[in-house]
Amino acid sequence: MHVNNEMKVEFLSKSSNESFARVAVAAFVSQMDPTVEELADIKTAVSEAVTNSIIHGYENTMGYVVVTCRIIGDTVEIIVEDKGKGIENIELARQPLYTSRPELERSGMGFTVMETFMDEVEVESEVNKGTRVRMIKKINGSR
Amino acid sequence: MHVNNEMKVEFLSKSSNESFARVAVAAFVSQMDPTVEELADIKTAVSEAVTNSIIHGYENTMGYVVVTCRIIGDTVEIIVEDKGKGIENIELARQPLYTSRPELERSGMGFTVMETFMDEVEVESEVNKGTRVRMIKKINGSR
Amino acid sequence: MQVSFKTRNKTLIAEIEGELDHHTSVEIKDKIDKEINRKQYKNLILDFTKLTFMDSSGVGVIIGRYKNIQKRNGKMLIVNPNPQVNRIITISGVHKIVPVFSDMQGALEEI
Amino acid sequence: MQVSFKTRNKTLIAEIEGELDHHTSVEIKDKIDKEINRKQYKNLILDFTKLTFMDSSGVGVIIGRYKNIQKRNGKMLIVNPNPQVNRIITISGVHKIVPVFSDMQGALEEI
Ligand SMILES: Nc1ncnc2c1ncn2[C@@H]1O[C@H](COP(=O)(O)OP(=O)(O)O)[C@@H](O)[C@H]1O
Ligand SMILES: Nc1ncnc2c1ncn2[C@@H]1O[C@H](COP(=O)(O)OP(=O)(O)O)[C@@H](O)[C@H]1O
Repeated sequence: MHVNNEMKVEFLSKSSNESFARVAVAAFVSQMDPTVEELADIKTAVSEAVTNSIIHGYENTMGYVVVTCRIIGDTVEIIVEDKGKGIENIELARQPLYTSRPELERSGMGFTVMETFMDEVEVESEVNKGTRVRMIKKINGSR
Repeated sequence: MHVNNEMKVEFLSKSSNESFARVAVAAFVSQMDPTVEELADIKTAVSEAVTNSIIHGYENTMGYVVVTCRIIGDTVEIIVEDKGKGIENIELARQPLYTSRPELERSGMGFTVMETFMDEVEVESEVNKGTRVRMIKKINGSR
Repeated sequence: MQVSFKTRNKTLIAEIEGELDHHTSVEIKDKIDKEINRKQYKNLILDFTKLTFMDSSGVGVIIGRYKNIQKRNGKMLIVNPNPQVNRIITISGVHKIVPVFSDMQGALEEI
Repeated sequence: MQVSFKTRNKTLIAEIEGELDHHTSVEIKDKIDKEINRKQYKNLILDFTKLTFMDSSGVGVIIGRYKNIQKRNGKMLIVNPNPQVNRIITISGVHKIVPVFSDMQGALEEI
């Protein structure tokens, strides 16, 4: 498959970077002429994955979150990675309403939102090594 | 010096990524509460440096441009790097109106704009290795 | 992000402006909880007219406030979410426990 | 980015909307040059009212058009740049050869 364009953004696991990550991905994807709704879907899914790396992956420690974005034809691929504590049971983690941090008022809906707003969501994780979420969405755009 | 926040964005040397680079840096710097003018200065300086890497560094070939952004107290440091053809005579290149590509209607004002809009501009370059432009600006903000 | 308050008898109306994500949720929760405790309001209306973005962190904020209001035997309603926010509310099932109104008038009549 | 044209006798008015950087400059130059050649306009007014951003690539675009207009013994003017754009125009000395007007009326009277 031919990659038409690619970017990678790396940032500290600070919660103030959640909005930065959304804007960066949206600015990059906007060259595909997405609809307002498609762009909102992508921003939301990115927000979920990046927030998870910050809260669950690194908990209260500092580390880097890496977001890679590739445009391949009319499809966008977004990969969110951290080198945080990892997920023991991915199947359980992906279940709606499951959260390991109810005391933080997490809703356990992050993966469900990603799955609803993107066409494909793949999760790879290893305990104490980190987590990699790969999401794909076809952009039909307004044309 | 303590780094308060840091991000790095890497992208293909496509001219459509010039606006992406400006938006990404602006989104990151906006957490410092800059004035409209300070933000415009930074966007313009980033645009100049990134455009140079794309046109002069990589000419018509594909490569990666890397933009690093650090917030250190009330100061922002921005580094734009390429692994392109490099600059033979940096002093000459920095002179107002000097351009090696007049046929592309370049004005030779890129470095002058960076120097005017940022507090410090440092250029390191090696022929056939690449170029690194480091820019610093103090943000007074609207507070 | 900004939270501003209006009141109507025992009802607190919290208008949230900007984006509701994990980063801003901490301050939003804190402000709303303080205001409710300060004047012992019974009901809560979240006015989302000026909310431009929300992710699932917002669901946690809504459910958390809902639990507090339930303890007071009060009612909680959401007013005027934009389409992106509304989809999060629908996907998460929040709308089944916290009814959504398209305008403030309707919400105030319900309370 | 978008370029739209209006005319006034031998004067072409080009309104540029959006951002003028290296990426968009190619299309902007091309559109203006084609329009000038098509109807053999003598004068050119660049209306920057809707131009939100410009870097030094814009300076190249302005100087390049200025050279073409000079060959026709015409006049060239800039109208209503925003503060960011105006600083680029001033730093680069462009305002010394292409006068800047704050409104279209003044520019049309000058031509
Ligand atoms: N990047 C990550 N690193 C470690 N654990 C994660 C990561 N992402 C998700 N998880 C785990 O998966 C669970 C479910 O995630 P999610 O559906 O987004 O809900 P929530 O963030 O509300 O807890 C989290 O509670 C956490 O235990
Ligand atoms: N990243 C770079 N790689 C190689 N050469 C560069 C780079 N940046 C600048 N230069 C050289 O410096 C010259 C002056 O740059 P600048 O002042 O930005 O003007 P312009 O881009 O209009 O030519 C360029 O014409 C080019 O020869």
